[in-house]
Amino acid sequence: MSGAYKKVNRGVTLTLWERLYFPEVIRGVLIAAGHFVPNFVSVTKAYFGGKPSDRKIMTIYYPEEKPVLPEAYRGKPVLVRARDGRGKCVACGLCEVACPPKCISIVGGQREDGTRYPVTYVLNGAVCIFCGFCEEACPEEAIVMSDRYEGLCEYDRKPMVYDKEALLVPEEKLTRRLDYIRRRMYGKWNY
Amino acid sequence: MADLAERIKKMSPDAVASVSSSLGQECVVVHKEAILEFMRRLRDEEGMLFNFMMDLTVVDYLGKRDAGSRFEVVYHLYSLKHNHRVRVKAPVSQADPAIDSVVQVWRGADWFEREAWDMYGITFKGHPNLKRILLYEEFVGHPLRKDYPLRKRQPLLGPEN
Amino acid sequence: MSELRMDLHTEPMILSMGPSHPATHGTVRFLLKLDGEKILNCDTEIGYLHRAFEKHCENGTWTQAFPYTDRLNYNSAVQNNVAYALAAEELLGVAGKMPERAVYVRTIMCELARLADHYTNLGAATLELGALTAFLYFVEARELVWDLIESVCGARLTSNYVRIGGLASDLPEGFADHVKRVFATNREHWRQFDKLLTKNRIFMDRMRDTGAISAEDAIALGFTGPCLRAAGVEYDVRKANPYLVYDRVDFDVPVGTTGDNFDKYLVRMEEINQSLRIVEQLLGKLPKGPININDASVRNPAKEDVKNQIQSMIHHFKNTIEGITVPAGEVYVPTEGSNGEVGFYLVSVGGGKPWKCRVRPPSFALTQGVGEMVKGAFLADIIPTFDMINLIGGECDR
Amino acid sequence: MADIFPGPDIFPAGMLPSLVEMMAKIIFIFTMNMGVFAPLLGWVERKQSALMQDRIGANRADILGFTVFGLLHTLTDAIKLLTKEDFIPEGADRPLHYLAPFIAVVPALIAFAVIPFGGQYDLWGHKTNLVIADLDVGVLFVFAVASISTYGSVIAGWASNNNWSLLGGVRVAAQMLSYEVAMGLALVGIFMVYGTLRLTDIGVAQENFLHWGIFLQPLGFILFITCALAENKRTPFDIPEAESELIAGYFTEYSGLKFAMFWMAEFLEMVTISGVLVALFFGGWQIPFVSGAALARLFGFLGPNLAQVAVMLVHVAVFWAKILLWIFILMLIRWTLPRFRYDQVMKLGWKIILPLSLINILVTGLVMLLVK
Repeated sequence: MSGAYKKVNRGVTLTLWERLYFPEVIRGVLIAAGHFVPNFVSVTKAYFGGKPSDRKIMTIYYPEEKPVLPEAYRGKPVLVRARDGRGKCVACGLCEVACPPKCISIVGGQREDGTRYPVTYVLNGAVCIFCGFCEEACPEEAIVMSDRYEGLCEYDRKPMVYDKEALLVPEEKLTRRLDYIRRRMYGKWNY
Repeated sequence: MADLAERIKKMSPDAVASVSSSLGQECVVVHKEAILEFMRRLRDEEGMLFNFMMDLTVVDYLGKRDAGSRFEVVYHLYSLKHNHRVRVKAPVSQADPAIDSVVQVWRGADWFEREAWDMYGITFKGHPNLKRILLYEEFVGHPLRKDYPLRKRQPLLGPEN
Repeated sequence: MSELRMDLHTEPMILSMGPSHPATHGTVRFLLKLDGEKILNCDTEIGYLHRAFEKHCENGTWTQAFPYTDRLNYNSAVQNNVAYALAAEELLGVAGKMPERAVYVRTIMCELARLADHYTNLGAATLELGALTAFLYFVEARELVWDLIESVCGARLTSNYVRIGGLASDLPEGFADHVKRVFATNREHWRQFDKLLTKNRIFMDRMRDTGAISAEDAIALGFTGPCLRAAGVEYDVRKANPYLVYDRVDFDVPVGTTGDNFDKYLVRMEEINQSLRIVEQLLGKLPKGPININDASVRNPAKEDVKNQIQSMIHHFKNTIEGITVPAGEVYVPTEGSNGEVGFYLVSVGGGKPWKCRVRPPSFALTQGVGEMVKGAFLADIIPTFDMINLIGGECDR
Repeated sequence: MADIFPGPDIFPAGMLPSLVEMMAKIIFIFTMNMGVFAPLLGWVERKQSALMQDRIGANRADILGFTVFGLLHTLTDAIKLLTKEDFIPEGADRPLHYLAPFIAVVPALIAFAVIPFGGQYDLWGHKTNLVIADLDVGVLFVFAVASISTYGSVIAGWASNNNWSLLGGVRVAAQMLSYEVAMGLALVGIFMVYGTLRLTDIGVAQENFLHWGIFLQPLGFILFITCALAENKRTPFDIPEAESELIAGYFTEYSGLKFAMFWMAEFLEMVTISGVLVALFFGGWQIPFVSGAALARLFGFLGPNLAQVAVMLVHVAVFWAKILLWIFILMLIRWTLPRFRYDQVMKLGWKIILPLSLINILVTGLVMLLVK
């Protein structure tokens, strides 16, 4: 296709008017004021009763307003607890192997009705890099990347090592991510 | 493009040990003694004009090959005018891991060779200041060698007292 | 003046512009010998962000190397993922059999990553020259592009989006008009940077004729990317040996003349425009269809197949546990990263683990040139020169 | 005792009312500058730069839930800077290191003594002149005091035993010297036009709008602003404390209260410069097209004395409003322009501004000859 190497016009010759420092001080100040005035108006409007969306400003008041996260967002990996209360994980150990920094360790066991379940499931949150390989490896869709990013940091590493109870999340809360996986990631029509 | 490898072989038959091309890429294996002269010709010969030394690295074939050619210094060259690439490989033995430095041919090779020394312990004869570049001076050993254990601990550095 | 200097007993001041210094926003150390403000000698010390990338890759399977490639040039992570995937697919021999949509989406994500990198770099350069407002406009433009990348890959920086033989996920619904909205604001921002900086006399005084490098020196030192093109050398991997769908898109490649900081700035500003153009053209012709290769020995099969067919389950387990079996061989595939040529040299001796996974780091060669570009200049000239080569600690120290 | 006290003209008969008036004015200016403006500028700088850059800016510090637009952040700054460890680096020259911030702060405050923030009013038979020290050398006093603050920065740079501060100190010395010369010459035009150095007379002379300094001396105005920015070490002339080059220039080794001093000095200097700017070029306390007498008639219904008080308040308010406007503009410049390089600042100072100010003087002289 067309398109080739194109010389960049560095010969930005300054007219005498621009050679003086003063005019582009004014131009810079006008652009900055151009941002200041509408923002100032919109912030005061939003402050006195207006909706936050009135603000044209980029940043948000974080704790009060939360950002809108896309479906693909990879937050803390969590175990899915089915509607009947039992975890869907069958302790096959694929996520343990697939995890690049090796932060998962499982001890499997068998319930009396013959189904397998993880006796202990430890995921070291301090080592996890949120890459999503465990979710990709799990054949049972038992471990999934939730969109939780708050409250993950602690002052020491011990509480960051999550055991099974800390990881289990009921399925109702994860429907958005589960159906995203089926639709966008590992669905049949993707092959 | 296979003729490029042939032309290189004709250019200096004594230096070239073997020539191959895989997945559409030319590869030339060269004796390490003749490396400097060979590289100078690759850069200056009319049909070659490899004016870019894109990358210099070392591959450690411990266990896969005999000790005589355990290491292999790999140069990736590119010619701007002819828009073709070549991969020059120079096997280096475990007993005497040294090869001539190509800094006189491409000034860019300076840091790449220092990194190769730092990671694999290949000394480049004629290099202006061959010392470690990525690791600290007191580091013991060459980490990227296959016999360097993954979890080896280095001696702690600290004030003498 | 010189005879005055003769009897004036002055000795040069040794100044260490150390690893933690506001201007070395990577982690690099300049040992400067100063005569007053003039730099007599500057030797650069890198390696502060060395994390043994190659040792990690050699001890993980072929797929487990992807999160490590994110952390190379962390400003444009997707480009490293794509470069690694292309090299691995070349080794596997499936490079030609990739589905159309996957190739298109990879090119789109590469260009979005290039946008994010250029915004970051130009922003950091203006910040260090003192124009804080221009910095924040750059950051705002980058924020919008990061939102795009986050909506596709799931993370703004560590994208981990590409897999060998396909992609992790497809584009979200409504991606095209999200891009249209973002690009409209970014073009408006681009006009404001241009007005604020390009004709700004102070900015030009600081950038013009500082950190200049001639074409011969640039080639000898192994420069690639915007810094090489600023010196007037016409070399861009997307044009020299096109990969992905760069040959089905028309875009220009800006080239400078003198190779000083102002040229590098202009080249990057123009490349932003070209990347916007490329993404819009690609979105126009984005084909439907699958995004992963339908070959279970390369790419994990769909989840339903894993549950229902024993063949897919075996492949799924084998690919995850032992890794994809890549036939023995070696390959070097160059791609155009935002800083220069990013090539992966992969060596496989058969089996699930790479034997050697070497990345050609463009900022490694560029940082080598700083010592030369800055000799004889003023102390304050290190700042724009160092900014304009856009050293990324992760990529230079690996 | 008598020889200790200065001459009789400062203390006319009946010292008490003029003493009270003097103290009132000093307290008013001190609280306005040190108490209100310095902390206020801390907030203005944060909030304004935020809104300019599409951000929200300071809004977190709150008392009982009221964040008051982030104004309380200056309170938290004060607490932080007071409680931080006041660290003197090892090997530094202790007394000098301790002394430097004071030399930097005090002149900035003193310089405001000469600037009139109001006209002449007779309140209950007592004529008052709203200026602390109505010196007839006026503007020269401002230059003299401003150059003293240079010593503060240079000593700070030298005494901190740190390469970066040394470079910062050297740069301060070079920049301030070259720009004080240029600043002095830039204002000579104003002195020729108004014929006096006394700021109050210049203020009175600017009663009618067309006699404002900016119309009579446009080139002088541009040169003065450039030199004032350089004196105040603000972008684009902030090379002594260029964050990206010299970490924090001459006050790298300062923390706690002494750092607050340098920070305060910068803000006070900015207020003083806006004060001089407004007093010389923008008619000080004058309101365009509305003279003091007209205002007195407007407030006539309040009775003569109260009318004068009302006029005084209006004039003072107008003066401070103009200063705020100019601080806003200086802040805008601060955030948008990149920084010069060291030699470019020198070249600009000696090769462009100095000759231009000499030409300005020549042209003003010629014009005044023609007009006469």
